[in-house]
Formats: sequence, structure tokens, C-alpha cells
Amino acid sequence: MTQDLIYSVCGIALFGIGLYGLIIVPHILQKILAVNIMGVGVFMLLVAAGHNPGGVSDPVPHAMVLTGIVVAVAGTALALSLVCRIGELQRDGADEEAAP
Amino acid sequence: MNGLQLQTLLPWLVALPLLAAVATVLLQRLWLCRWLSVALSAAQLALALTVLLLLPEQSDSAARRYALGGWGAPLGIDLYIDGFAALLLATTAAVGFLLSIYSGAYFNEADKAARFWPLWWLLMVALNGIFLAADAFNIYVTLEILGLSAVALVALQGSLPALQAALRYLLVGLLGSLCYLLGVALLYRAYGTLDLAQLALQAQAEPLSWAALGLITVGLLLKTALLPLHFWLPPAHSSAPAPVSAALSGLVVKASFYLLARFWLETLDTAATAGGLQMLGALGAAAVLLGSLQAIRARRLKLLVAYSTVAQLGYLFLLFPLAAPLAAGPGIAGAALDAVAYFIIAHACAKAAMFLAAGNIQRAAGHDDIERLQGIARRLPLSLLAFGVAGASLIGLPPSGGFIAKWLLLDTAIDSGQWWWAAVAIGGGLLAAVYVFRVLNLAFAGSSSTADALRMRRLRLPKTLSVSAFALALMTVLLGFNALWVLDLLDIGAPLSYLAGETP
Amino acid sequence: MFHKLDGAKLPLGLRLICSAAIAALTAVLIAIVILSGPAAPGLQAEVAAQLARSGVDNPVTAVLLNFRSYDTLLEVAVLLVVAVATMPAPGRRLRPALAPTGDMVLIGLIDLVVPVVVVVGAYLLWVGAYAPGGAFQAGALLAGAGVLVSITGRFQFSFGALPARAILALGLLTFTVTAAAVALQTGVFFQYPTAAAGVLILFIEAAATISIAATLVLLYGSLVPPAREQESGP
Amino acid sequence: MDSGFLIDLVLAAGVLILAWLSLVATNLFKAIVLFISLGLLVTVVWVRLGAVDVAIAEAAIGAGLTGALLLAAWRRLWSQRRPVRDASGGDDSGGDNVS
Repeated sequence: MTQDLIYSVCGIALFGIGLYGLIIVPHILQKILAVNIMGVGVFMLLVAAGHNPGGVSDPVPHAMVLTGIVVAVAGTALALSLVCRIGELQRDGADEEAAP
Repeated sequence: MNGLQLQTLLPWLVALPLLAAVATVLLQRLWLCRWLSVALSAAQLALALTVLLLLPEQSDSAARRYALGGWGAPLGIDLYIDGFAALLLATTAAVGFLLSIYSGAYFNEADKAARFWPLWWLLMVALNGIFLAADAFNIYVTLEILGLSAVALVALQGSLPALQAALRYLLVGLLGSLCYLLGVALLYRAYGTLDLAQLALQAQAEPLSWAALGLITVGLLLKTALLPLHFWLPPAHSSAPAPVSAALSGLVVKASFYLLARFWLETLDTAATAGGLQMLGALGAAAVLLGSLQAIRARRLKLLVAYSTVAQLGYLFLLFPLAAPLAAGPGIAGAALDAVAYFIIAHACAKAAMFLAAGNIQRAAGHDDIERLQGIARRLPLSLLAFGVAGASLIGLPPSGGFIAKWLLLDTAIDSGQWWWAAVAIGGGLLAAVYVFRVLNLAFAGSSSTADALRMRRLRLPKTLSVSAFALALMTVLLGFNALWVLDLLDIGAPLSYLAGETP
Repeated sequence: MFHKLDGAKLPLGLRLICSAAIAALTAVLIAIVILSGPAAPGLQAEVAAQLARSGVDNPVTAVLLNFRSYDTLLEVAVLLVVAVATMPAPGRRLRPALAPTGDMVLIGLIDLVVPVVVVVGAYLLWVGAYAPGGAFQAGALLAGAGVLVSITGRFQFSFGALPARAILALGLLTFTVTAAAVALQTGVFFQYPTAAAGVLILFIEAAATISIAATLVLLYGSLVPPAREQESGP
Repeated sequence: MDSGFLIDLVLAAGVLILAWLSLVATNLFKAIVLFISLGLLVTVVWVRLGAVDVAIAEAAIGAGLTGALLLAAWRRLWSQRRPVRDASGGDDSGGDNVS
């Protein structure tokens, strides 16, 4: 097994673990973690494909992964902001129900 | 002077909405944002129509390609246009123009309007970017802009159901993008390029490209909401603000369908199997029937319209078995694409009109509970007329774009010897008639209850809202009268270049 | 079930089926990748051949800001989408992360750290042309400095206001206008004149860095709990 | 060469274990901390694969900023000591039960 094969396999396994988390794990925050883990898996496959032991690595996958990391954090931030707004609306609703 | 070059216009289709987005972030005055957006939407429409009219002169595929940065594939990113893409660009610009006019009158809260315009323009960036894309990773980035801006637009509604629908939409969208990106990573690993045309030349029928096509398909099906993966669409599309619902149902889901058609029939057609094509068709047929049944059972008007989208999207997937290069000759494949392209355009106008009409009803009545809409036609004649005309197009009654589309589809299905798809189209039309007439019956018959009437008298609907909904419905009728013109454009522009027998 | 943030647990049978399907999918993909042999040669040869014309020496920066700059432009647009979605309504301010802290040691420490972070960020931006680094890494570092400043509570960011929105949109505006403006000279969007490419890339990156940092601070600020809740909590 | 191979194997295994643990953790805070550790370990992977640019971005954005965002959201919604009044089991109790 060469280095890039190890990490290719690791990347796909990460994708699978993340998929499991997204579908099976009930908590929303962990679902968001799961999406991020899936992303890391894809990135790892990309970088491993561009890895060139002993020579110059392919910079195009590196650039793609840099783009992907920024897109992932943007998606995570939007998801978390929605989660916070939902959680607070629900809490307010629960408070109003409990008050009278 | 060598006239107007088609190529040089292509980047402006992305740059114009990008600059509009920046301008609407910077402008403080909302009326300025509103009128600037309407003006720029008109400019975008003019641009898209110019591209559409110039296209027939460019039969050479190199003349329809624009190398950004001058590098050219595979190092750089290209933009590429053909007849299919140009028609979708024009549809987006036309529907977007009317929706801009509507939105200007619809959003009357300062905060919502201030967020709406930049997000709206970024949505346009993504749509135009996808239709022009010729690079697999570039498609990923545009899909993310599309997904995130669509989610943010749904969340504008601010209510708890809307936020929950938006969150689910977001997670599904991210899952779809990541499946797509994994497929692209496999393709890059196998072929060392991201350019769609080069991938089409190099792709072999081998396990790696099958896996890539499978992942890309699952990712895009999630975003297109084909039947077993449609669960997120009805809540998201029915709880968004009306113009957003119209854009999501009319335009956004079509973008991922467009990519599916590209990957299956062009880029990875060597990896596409007959079984896969038939299965996509079968799922589409199931979506037509089950989506329509759900629409018939819906209690809320906007939910009905959203389920109708699930059903109508099903028709599009009949493209795959009908255009299957193995089963049909190029003539039938071209006819199938004609039919589906017509379907997309007709549905974009009709569904946008329907959602705007439903939004008008919701705003005027204060609710969209179908049972309580008795006699609402007396209050909102123009909106209900728009709903009815759009509904006729969904059913496939003449004279409407939907009629032509369905007729073309029936014709192709019978020509290709696959009559069962024709049965699906007819059955779907009958079911559509049930849910459309269920609403119209209630709305035109009976008198509204006094409480509702009182509430409605206080809430006057701006004229712009009903007029723009009606204008969209009128477009579906115009599409019914001008079918030949539209089809000629589609044919001349060499839709999906493989059909014209050229190497992309 | 519908109004709970943590969705319901799937029934056991469905969970088992899904787990098995995911495991099978993963195994198949792993097998395909292992059996398909080594990866195809990528684009490093093309990049190396054109690197001299890109205006920078770092191949990754060359790809990001010249060869595939269209992707990077759209990536900056993604950040603007999220910024617009999460910015507070005009007139409302983001509260500082912690209520104005009286901890003098912490403030002193932050006073020391922030200038260093800013300098390192600027260095990362500049060095991106030659070595690993660039706008996104620099933006993230500057955002860290911004968060630290907001923790002290001495500055408040008012992201609804015009100057803040201008900063958020600066990167996208500069990038788009530059991409279009070079077309006047060279005839093609994003085709920088070779002699000016290095300067133009640094110019775009500087603007993007500022917007990226501001967006990230905004994202963080929109998530921290409003200070009011902590004060009035039981 | 041989030691490099071993390092890669251990790194890959560590990444997978951290990912798994962060998803099955019943304590949300622990899950987030495990996720941030995962980000840091992945940074090392990028260095091993010669992607230093990606490593810097991963450390700053993937681990650092994403972690900060997650912790901020956690602090806002799930770390409240305020008792949950929702009798039906509530939205706040789900992941925070340290079992």
C-alpha cells in the first residue's frame, strides 16, 4: 500500500462515517459535524489523488480543497445560525406555554 | 467591425448579477435597490435574449466556448453554451425579471428587503453559472452558492416552520453537494481533468466512472428532489416567501436537472447504462403519480403547489429512457430533449405564476387553508385567473405551453415504442386536473364567510402583485402559441452537442 | 418530534438497514479505488509550464488566483451569501463575545497578541505569492484577531451599518471589477497582463483578505449568545 | 520509508477513530472537542501529503474557526444551566445528558 492509497481509503471511510452520522445520529449538532467529516473525507481523497511521492504534487487539488474548506465553513456557519434561531424560537414558545 | 461576438457576452451573464449583488449590499435606500434590481433584471433579460438570438450563427462548438483567463481547459475554466443552456438562461432571465418586479412590491419590511436583494442576485449568479458551466469543480462551487442562497431565502420568512424547513434543506443540499464532489474527485483521480468536454472524451465504461456517475447522480437527485429523495421539498418550497417559492420551484430545481441531463447524456454517456436510464424514468413516473396524489390530499394551498412540483419534476425524468442513445436513434433522442426542454420552460412559467397567485391569496386572506378559500375569486379575480391559467398548463390543456410539451412527450413516447411513458403523462394530467379544479371549484363557487371577507377588505393587495402573477400565466399561453419558434431555436442551437453528432 | 432540534431516533430496523447500506457503499467505493490502480497524472505539468506567466511563484496561489480564479471569485461570493444571511438587522449591533470583561490581565494579553496576529496575517498574505499562505489563511488569522478584540468588549462591530457592509462586499467588488477591467486591456475576463499579474493578484488578495476576515468575525459574532441573556439569567 | 508508512497508518487510524468518537459521543461538548482534535490531526495529514497550504487553512479555518463557531453555538443553546421547562423531553436535554 502506498501513501496515497492509505489516505484515499481513509478519505472514503471518513465519508462513510460522516454519512452514517448524518443519517443515523439524531442530534442536529452532530449531524453538522457529520457533514464536515464527510467533507474532510472528500478533501483527503482529492489531495491523495494529487500526491506525487518524490515529485511535485499537483497543486490543482490543493486549490480545490482550499476552496472546499472555505465553502464548508460557510455552510456550517449558516447551519449553526439557523439552529440557534430555531432553538431560541422553540425556547420562547416553550416559555410562553409554561408562563400562564 | 466584426459585430457582436457571442462569446464575449457569456462572462457578463455571471458578472452582471455579481455586480448587482454587490450594489444591493451597498445601497442603503431600499427603493433604490428595488428599482436598480428591476432595471438590471431587464438588462439581464436583454443579454440572455441577445445570446439566444446570436446562438444560431455559431454552429462551431469552439465559438460557443469562452476560456476565462485565456488559459483554456484543462488548466483554466471554460464557459460553454449550447441551445439547451441558452433556452434555460433566457427562461431564468425572463421569469427572474417578473419575479423581481413582484418581489419589489412583496417585501415591505426593511430588514427582509435589505437581505432579499443581495441573496436574490447571488441566486441568479449561481443559476447562470450552472447553465454556462463547463468544469466539474466549478459546478460544485456554483451549486453551493445556489444551495446556500436558496436556504437563506427560505429562512427570510423567519417563522419556525420556515427555519426548520430551511435547515433540513441546507443539510440535504450539503449532502448532495458532497456526494457530487466525491464523484468529481473520483473522476479527477481517474482522468486527471475537470473539464466536462475532456472528461467526455476520456471517460470509459469502467467501475470508477460508474461509481462517479452514481455519486454525482445521487447528489443531483437529492437537489432535484426526485421521488424517494423529495421529502425536503414540500416544506421548504411551501414555507418560503412567495417569490422565493416561485424561483425555487420554477428555476432552482431545474438547474440540478440540467446537470443530470448533461452528465448522463453527454459527459459520462459512456458510463451510462440502459438499466440506469430506465430506472430514472421509472422513478420519474412514480413521482408523477405519487406527487399528484399528495397534492390532491394537501390541506394548504402552497403545500398543494409544492407537491405539484414534485409531480411535474417527474415528467422531466422521462427524458432519460426516451433519449437513451441505445434504444433510440438520434432523431427520437432530439425529440425527447425538445419535449423536456419545453416542459421545463412551460413549468417554470406556470409554477412561478401559481406560487405568486398562492402568495397573493395567502397575503389577502391571511391564510392558505384550502377549505376556507370559498369564494375568494370574487376578491382576487386576477390572481385566481392566473392560478387557473397556470393550472391549465400543468394539466396540459390547450392553448398552453404545457399542452405543447405534453403533446411532444406523447409523440416521442409512441415513436420510440415505449407507450407506457405516454400512459404516465396522461394519467398525471388527469390527476393534475383533480387538484387544480379542487381549488378553482372552491374559489369560484360559494360566498366567502363574513369574517374572512372583513379581514380582506382591510388588506388591500398592491396591483403589482396580481399583475405580475398574471403576466407569468400569460407567458405560458404565449408559449402555447409560439411553439415552433421556440423549438427552432432549440434545434438550431445544437442542444446537447452529442445529438448533433459533433465531439464536444 | 417535529419541533425538536434533535430529530427522533430512527427505528432500530431502519437504523440497521441504513448502517448496512452505508457500510456496503463504503466498502464498494474502497474496493473500486484500490482496484483502479494509481491516480492519473494530474495537472502539475500544465501548471509548471505556465507558472512563469501567472505572476506568482507559489503554484497553489497561481491556481487559485490566476488559472482557476473564477472558482475563487465564486467562493468569495459564497462567503457574501452567508454574511448577508447572518448579519444583524440595520441598526442592531452584535454584542461582544463576553460581556465587557474587567479582567485586566486578559485585556493586556490581548493587547499584546492582536498586533502580532495582524502582522503575521499580513505576512501570510504577502508570502502567499512565494510560499504556502494567501488570502484565506491570512483572513482567518485576522478574523482571530477581530474575535479577540470583540472579546474585550471595548469595540463593537455594527455589521448592519454601511461601512461594515462595504467591508463585507469589498472583496467581491474588487475581484469582479478587476476581472472585468483586465478584459479591457487583454480582451478576456480574468486574463491579467503578465507584467502586472503579480500586483493585481496581491491587490485582489488584499481586498479579499479584509472581506474574509470581516465575514468570519461576523459569523462568529452572530453565533455568540447575546450578552443580555447572561446578565438576566437566574 | 518504513517508519513513514507506519506513521501514515497510525495517522489514518487516528483520524477515523476521532471521527467515529465525535459522532457517537453522547456529550455534545466532548463531541466538539473531538472534532477539533480531528481537524488538528488532519492538518498533520495534509503536511504528510505535502499540502502545506491546505494544512495552514485547515488549522486556521477547518479546526480553529469551525471549532469556535461550534463552541459558540453550543454555549448559546446547550450549555445553559437554565432548567428546561418543556415537559415533553425538550430540545435542550437531548445531547447534553452526560451519561
